[in-house]
Amino acid sequence: MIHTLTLADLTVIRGERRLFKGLNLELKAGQALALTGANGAGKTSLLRAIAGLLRPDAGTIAFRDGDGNLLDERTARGREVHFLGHQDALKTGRTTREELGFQCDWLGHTQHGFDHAAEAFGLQPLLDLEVRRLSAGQRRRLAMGRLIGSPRALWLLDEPMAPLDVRWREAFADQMRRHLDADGLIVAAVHDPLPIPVRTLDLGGLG
Amino acid sequence: MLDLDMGRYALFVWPAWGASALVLIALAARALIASRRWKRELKHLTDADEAARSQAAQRAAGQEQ
Amino acid sequence: MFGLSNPQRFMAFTGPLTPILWGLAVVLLAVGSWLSFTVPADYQQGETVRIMFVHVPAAVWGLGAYAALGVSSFFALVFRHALADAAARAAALPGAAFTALALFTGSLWGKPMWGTWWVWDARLTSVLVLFLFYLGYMALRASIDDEQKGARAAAVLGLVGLINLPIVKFSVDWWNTLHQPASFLTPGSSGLDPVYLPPFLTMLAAYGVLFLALWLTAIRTEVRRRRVVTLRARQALEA
Amino acid sequence: MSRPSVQREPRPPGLRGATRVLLERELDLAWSGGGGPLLACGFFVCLTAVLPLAVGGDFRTLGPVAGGVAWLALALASLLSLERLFERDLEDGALDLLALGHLPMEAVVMIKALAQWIAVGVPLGLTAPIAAMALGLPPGLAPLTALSALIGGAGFALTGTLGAALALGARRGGLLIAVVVLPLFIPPVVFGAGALERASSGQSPVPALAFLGAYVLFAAVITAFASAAAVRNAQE
Repeated sequence: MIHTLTLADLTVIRGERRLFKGLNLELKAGQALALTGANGAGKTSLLRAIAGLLRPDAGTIAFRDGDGNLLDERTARGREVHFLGHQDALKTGRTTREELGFQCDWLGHTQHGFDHAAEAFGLQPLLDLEVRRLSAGQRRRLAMGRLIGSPRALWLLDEPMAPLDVRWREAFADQMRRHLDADGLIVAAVHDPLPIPVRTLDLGGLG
Repeated sequence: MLDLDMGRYALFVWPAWGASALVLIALAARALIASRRWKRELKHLTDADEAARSQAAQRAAGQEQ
Repeated sequence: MFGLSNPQRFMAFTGPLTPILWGLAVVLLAVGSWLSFTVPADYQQGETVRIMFVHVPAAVWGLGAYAALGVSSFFALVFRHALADAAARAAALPGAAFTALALFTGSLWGKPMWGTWWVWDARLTSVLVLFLFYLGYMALRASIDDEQKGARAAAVLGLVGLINLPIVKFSVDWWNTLHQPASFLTPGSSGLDPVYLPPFLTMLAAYGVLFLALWLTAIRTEVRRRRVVTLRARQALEA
Repeated sequence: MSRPSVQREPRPPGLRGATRVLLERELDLAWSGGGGPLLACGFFVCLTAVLPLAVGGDFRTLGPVAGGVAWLALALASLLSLERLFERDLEDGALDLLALGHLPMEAVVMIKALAQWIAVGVPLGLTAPIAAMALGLPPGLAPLTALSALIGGAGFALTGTLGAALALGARRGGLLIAVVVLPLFIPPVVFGAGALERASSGQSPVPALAFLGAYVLFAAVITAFASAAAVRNAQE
């Protein structure tokens, strides 16, 4: 179980532009970090680097458990990390039930993970609809289903609330609070501030 | 002795050697021209860099007096 | 690559070496050509034996260039050297040109011997397949816009190609035994009259040295090009 | 809304579970929209039908090339749905989801290759003898055609998966995959068609089938690592 995320001297260069250099940071269980900065400042790249989808040009990313010993990066990411990017990773031809089911099965679900996820994001009425018929907000809620259906310690969220309406933003804020209370960690790239207590890291200046 | 009379095979030997010569020269030319171009480009940039740096150094020296 | 991984040491080492290689290549080519046209004509093939002196070296170094490309790709993939990627890219064009030359001269050589411009025998078909490998490599590199991603994808293909080449060569040879059981003497394979050795070996060495000269020059150019790009980017940043 | 009890330890689906789950989705996507294997078989039959129209229907000319043409059509038909294999997942972000599963990317690409073989390779393998006989292949060779086509189809699926991964994120993906992959398809075409050739001339086709099988194992190892590297590269 990931308890601490440590970034040491992390550097990512995209093309000729240096997105961020020498980034040092430690995030403990129960803490959330908001990444701010202009578009293209490297928020998404930082999230993808932590998720292991992007290889940093320098520096290290370390996951430690409660007693402080280092977790193997590969298994930690395969079992303890959620990455919710701009895209929802959904197949439009399949139904909500099939896609939510796949997400939970593929990432490893708890006993009633599917039901908890459907309940938490009001997906029951949409279960038999094809994903192509869902609105952007509904698709985002379906994609968020994996966060509940398959509980994992570290949430990496890239502008999670963008397509949601007010009602579901509060519901998701509630899920985030509950996740933090359960010793989870959150790193979220945001434009408007998150409705939960967060530390902020501005990438705009560091670039 | 040098025998350049290919007789009835001239139609095959000369095009083969001709094409080979042509391609090798083209490859060499392309490589050397590109090399010279980027060598000049780099020299041009590094000179400009030095000039800028030496100016900055003079300005700094000027302010100290 | 071979310890010359950092660009400065590579440039210092190859600086004096490259002009020497160019000079040596020119000399060898001149001597080789001279020898090629002073040896007596072959009693069986007549004057066409002289085509062999440009055909076989082109085919051999077409393959040699692909080996250089494959090995550089391995270093680019495993050790992530930017220099190794430059080396792989630099080997592609000369290699493809040599292979194309081998095909062209091969068909010119075949015509008087077999009466047709193209024969689907093991050797010529293998050279054609090698050319297809180059085609695939260059097509891949050309169609990925992002330079870094294109380089790594090409490195994977370069290495996969190198590993697949012996398998494909074996299958072409096996195919050849299948369709032409009586494999007649393919020209210039075994029964090479010793009198032809001097021009043959000189030309073989000449093509090899020329490839090295082309290859090192292209890598050095690439190193300088990347320095210019980074310098320009930095100046743009400061401006 | 009752407070869902958040259990900490998710039950990992285990190796078999995750493989089955992904395989099912890949097959569903490959056969989705009702098309299913009909598309690949349709193309295969079309290709085979064009040949007699091009060179005349006389079995004396078609017969000897029947096996070879069936194999050529098999190789081309296998190229068909390769672009769908990764490109769509990259566009809709599914590739990131697959990268964060319990299985490593090496396993993901192999499952995709398996799905490609089941969805396209097997139907083609079963259509091959029918098409070949229509071109004048002696019926006695039908079982051998099917067997060699099924084994060869696995080779095409594996190497095709590698081609699709390499061409990921490139413009003109489909055509590029063909140019990259076809030189690597030469061994299965040679050994597959060679097996038919040997059998029709009375010799035993077993050595050719053995080479075909060796190529498939060889392609499996290459595809697993090279495709994973190519996918990670394109994901960056």
